[in-house]
Amino acid sequence: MDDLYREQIIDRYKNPQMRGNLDPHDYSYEDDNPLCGDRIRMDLRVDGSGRVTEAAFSGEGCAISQASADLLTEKVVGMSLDEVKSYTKDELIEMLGIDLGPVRLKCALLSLKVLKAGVYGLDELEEELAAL
Amino acid sequence: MDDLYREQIIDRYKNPQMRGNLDPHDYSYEDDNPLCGDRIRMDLRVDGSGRVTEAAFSGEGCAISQASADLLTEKVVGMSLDEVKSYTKDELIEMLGIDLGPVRLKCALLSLKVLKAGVYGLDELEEELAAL
Amino acid sequence: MAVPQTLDTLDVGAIRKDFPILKRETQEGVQLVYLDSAASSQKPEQVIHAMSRFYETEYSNVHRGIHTLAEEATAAFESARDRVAEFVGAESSRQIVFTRNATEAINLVANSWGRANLGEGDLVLLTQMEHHSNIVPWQMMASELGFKIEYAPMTDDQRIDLAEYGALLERQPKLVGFTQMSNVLGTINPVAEMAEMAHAAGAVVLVDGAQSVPHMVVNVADLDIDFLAFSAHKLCGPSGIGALYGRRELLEEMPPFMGGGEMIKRVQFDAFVAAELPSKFEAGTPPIAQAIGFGAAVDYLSKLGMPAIRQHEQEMIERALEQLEEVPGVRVYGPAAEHKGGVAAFTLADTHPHDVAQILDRRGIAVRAGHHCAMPLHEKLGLPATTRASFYLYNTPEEIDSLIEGLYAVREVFA
Amino acid sequence: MAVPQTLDTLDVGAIRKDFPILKRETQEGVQLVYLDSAASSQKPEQVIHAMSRFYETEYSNVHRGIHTLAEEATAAFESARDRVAEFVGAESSRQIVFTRNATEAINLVANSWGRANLGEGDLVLLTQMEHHSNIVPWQMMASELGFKIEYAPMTDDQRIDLAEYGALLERQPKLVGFTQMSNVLGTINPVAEMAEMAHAAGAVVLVDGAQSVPHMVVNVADLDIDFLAFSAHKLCGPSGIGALYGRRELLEEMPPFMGGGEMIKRVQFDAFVAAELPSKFEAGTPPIAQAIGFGAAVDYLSKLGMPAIRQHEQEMIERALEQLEEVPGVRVYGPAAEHKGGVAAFTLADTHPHDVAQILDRRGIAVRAGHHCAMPLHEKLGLPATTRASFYLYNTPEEIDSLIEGLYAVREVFA
Ligand SMILES: Cc1ncc(COP(=O)(O)O)c(C=O)c1O
Ligand SMILES: Cc1ncc(COP(=O)(O)O)c(C=O)c1O
Repeated sequence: MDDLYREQIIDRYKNPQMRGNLDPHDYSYEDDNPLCGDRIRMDLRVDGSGRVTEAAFSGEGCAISQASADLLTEKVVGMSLDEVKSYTKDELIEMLGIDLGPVRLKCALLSLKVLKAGVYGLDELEEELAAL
Repeated sequence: MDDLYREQIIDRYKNPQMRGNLDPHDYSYEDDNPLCGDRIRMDLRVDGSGRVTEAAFSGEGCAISQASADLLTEKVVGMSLDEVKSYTKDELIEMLGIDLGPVRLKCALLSLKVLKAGVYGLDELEEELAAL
Repeated sequence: MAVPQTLDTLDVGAIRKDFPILKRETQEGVQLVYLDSAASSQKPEQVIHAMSRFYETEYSNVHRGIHTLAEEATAAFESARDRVAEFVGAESSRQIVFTRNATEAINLVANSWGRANLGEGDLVLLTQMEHHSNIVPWQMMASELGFKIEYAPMTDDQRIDLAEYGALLERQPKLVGFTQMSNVLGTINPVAEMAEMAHAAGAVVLVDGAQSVPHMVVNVADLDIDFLAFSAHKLCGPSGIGALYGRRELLEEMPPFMGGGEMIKRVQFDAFVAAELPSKFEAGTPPIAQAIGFGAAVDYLSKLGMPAIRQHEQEMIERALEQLEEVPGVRVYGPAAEHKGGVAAFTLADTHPHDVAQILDRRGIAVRAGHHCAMPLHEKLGLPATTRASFYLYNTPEEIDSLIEGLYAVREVFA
Repeated sequence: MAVPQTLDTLDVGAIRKDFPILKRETQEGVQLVYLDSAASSQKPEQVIHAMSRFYETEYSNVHRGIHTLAEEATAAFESARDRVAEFVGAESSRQIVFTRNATEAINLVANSWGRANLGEGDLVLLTQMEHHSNIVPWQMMASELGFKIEYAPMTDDQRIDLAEYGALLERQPKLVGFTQMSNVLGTINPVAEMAEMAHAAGAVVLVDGAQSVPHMVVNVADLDIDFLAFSAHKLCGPSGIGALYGRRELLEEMPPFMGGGEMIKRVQFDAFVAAELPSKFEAGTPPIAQAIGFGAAVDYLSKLGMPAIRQHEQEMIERALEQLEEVPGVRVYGPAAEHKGGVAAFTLADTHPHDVAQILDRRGIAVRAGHHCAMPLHEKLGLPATTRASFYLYNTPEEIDSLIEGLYAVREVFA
């Protein structure tokens, strides 16, 4: 099988673990990539100490964007908000374990963009993300 | 000596035969080439049968433009207005006897443009001349 | 130079030898199959070499120069303009304005003609299958000048709906703008007929020839159109240059678009006088070497013959549509092959076009995935994106086979 | 690649070998002496080859493509942008917009920033030594928007008159635009000082770097300017591409200039959303291969070192001025060598510059004659035209000797 489409990616795409909506939630954000129509929403619940207790994503798009969202949503559970904020795109890419060109990188990072925008607003991110 | 600057050209430039103004005149026109600042005016007197009896030019500019004007002014005396109208740029170039690139061609042809514009208005000429 | 074997047949094998990049492997052992010519075509060495040679032996800035290089460069540059003019059947080279690309050509018309002719209460009529380049310039001017835009709809098989188009013409648009060939659907519009209808309604007609001029005979006189915009990079020419053809009287009345060197006859501190055509619209140093390449590209295509190129592409698209339709889950958009250029946009079940394109790429097959700069059309089709394979004179039937095999491989991954 | 022998010295002999055209004869037995680099420079084979190689091995349209060629081409294109950004000291590549040339860069500012910021009662301050490209765009916008233009005058030795400039700044122009180096006089303006004064008066500062960026270190951060316009073709790069540097906040607030593909984030039938910088200002397929050449050109210059290039040209202009002034009847315009780039515009008694240039050309010497796209300046100088010799990194002292000999020959013809 194609290395970009490692079994894990295809598997997560076909059988996502973290799909859903949380209502009510403490944080929620949705964004899309108009270039290809990928769309991701992420919802988080956070406990009193600022630790993510529950997370879910919804949306549609290519395998990379959806698998990335699924893996990231799973990863985020148990993290403190500070850890979420400092989670880097390189960490996400490493977790995906695939080698991505610039266009597909945007697919993969949409979920991270949504996560971070949800947690601390979009403005601070624009710079970092627009440069991808 | 440089072939572009055949003796005749330089001589006509230095010692023009036809410089002057005719007042009164039957036809007169002036134009310039803003690219290089060449400026030519030509005055004609015409008899009852429409034949040029006298001609003079004034102006300033490069050797090619001034020598061309001097030679053309001389040539035109004795022509009928119809002959003036049908005098072609190729005839002028042949009379000059030099090989001109497109920029210098404009210098050489300024006098012809002025002559023809004087005789039958600029509009009909624009097309032919603008293409040079 | 690959010369056609008969009047109507391309010797594709010989043609491919002219295009150095086609020898390329995208990874070790994976041969490039380039099916993305609608985005930009590859270049034959005749074109590449014409530009290198120009830089190496006669480059100079053009116009106004008296020295030998300036005269040679100017002659070469203007000769390129002549050949481009001839290629589209323009009466005079002065009606060909060199621009950066088709997009700038349309912006030139929208800005210059638009500002002089459009205002509140006016209408500009486009179609639903336009590329962003023939939508956004009008939207920008509309929000500045206050005119309205309407989009002529399509039939169910994604051709222009001439009845609806006729009905919209009754609203007397000042300008009608449409593509001669859709870059997504491949639809070839009946330009002569549409132009005649538009003229009868009193409209000026702008044709986006970005996709048609590279692939078929386009003659502005026969079509009787007022403006034609196209790019060199899609017709075997270099990037960085395009052209606007315009009807003489219109171009002459239009104010300049950009100001600067070359486009003036005279400048004083308080005013300027614009130059004659086409300089009036060519501010600053033009794309000189690119014009040389543009000229070489139209020479290359002309020698092969546009009818032969069109016929080859027609054979390619027929074969492609036939085979694509046999792949389970594939849906191709646009009309039947006879109404189409060499462009096939499709979806494969619910596999995202990005995933399709990516897996094809691993097999060396270059296709495009996305909205292809036609988001409104995709919205109309109810799709965020499609995968697009597009063909040109250098593509072979075997490359279609590779595409089809590739699609079966995609299906397997997502089975 | 010609590497400097010492930090400050160019090995001009080695450099000349990089430029294929310099081997040329203009007629049999007549060696080219190219003294017209201010109009456009020649290209080293490193630049020519970078573009051919790109077309031959990795050409594709850029952005949005998923296939290998598209990714490679996009990476190469964006890497070129990075290197151009670095070359002028821009903080981020996103502040570099690729245009056709310096002229378009200025038109972009005049149109986009101008329309958003200028109106009746406003003032734009230029100088008397501007090129048409930094005059006409403002005249066009002024007649549309109703603002006024003033021109800061020159001192008797044709430098900017800072006292008068300061006085004009008191009228609070919204924008001040000036060239860093005059293409006729060679005058190098004190940009940092002029920018500081303009900023203190509340103006936005646009610098025309068409003549300076090719010849000296230009750093937008050190100079603290808001916009910088320049062209690749004057700095050993290809025709067909230039750049606009802009201060981030300004570029972000500015509306798009042209509409089309690439400059949008989203398009619907009734509206569009513009893309991020720099795409917002790059409508349609960009000059892709030209960007590759632009990048190769700044690499070439950087490797040699801009300070070394500047020093070489300084030596050249000193020598040229010295020798020119000895030719009877020659009058050179512009300030003393220390305030000047490698440009010498002159007249020779009352011999028309066209005649001078023509006779020089017969000797292989390429100079330019005319108003050099600075008619208002020539009007100010009371001249219809001048002859201009301009120098670049590949010119030698011996070429100045040829020029001088040529001028004596001209004198003889017109004796
Ligand atoms: C000072 C100056 N500004 C602007 C320009 C315009 O450059 P381009 O023609 O490349 O747009 C030039 C080149 O002639 C110049 O010398
Ligand atoms: C139909 C159509 N119009 C316009 C364009 C714009 O061409 P360019 O990007 O060369 O300006 C394209 C190319 O993508 C096109 O396919």
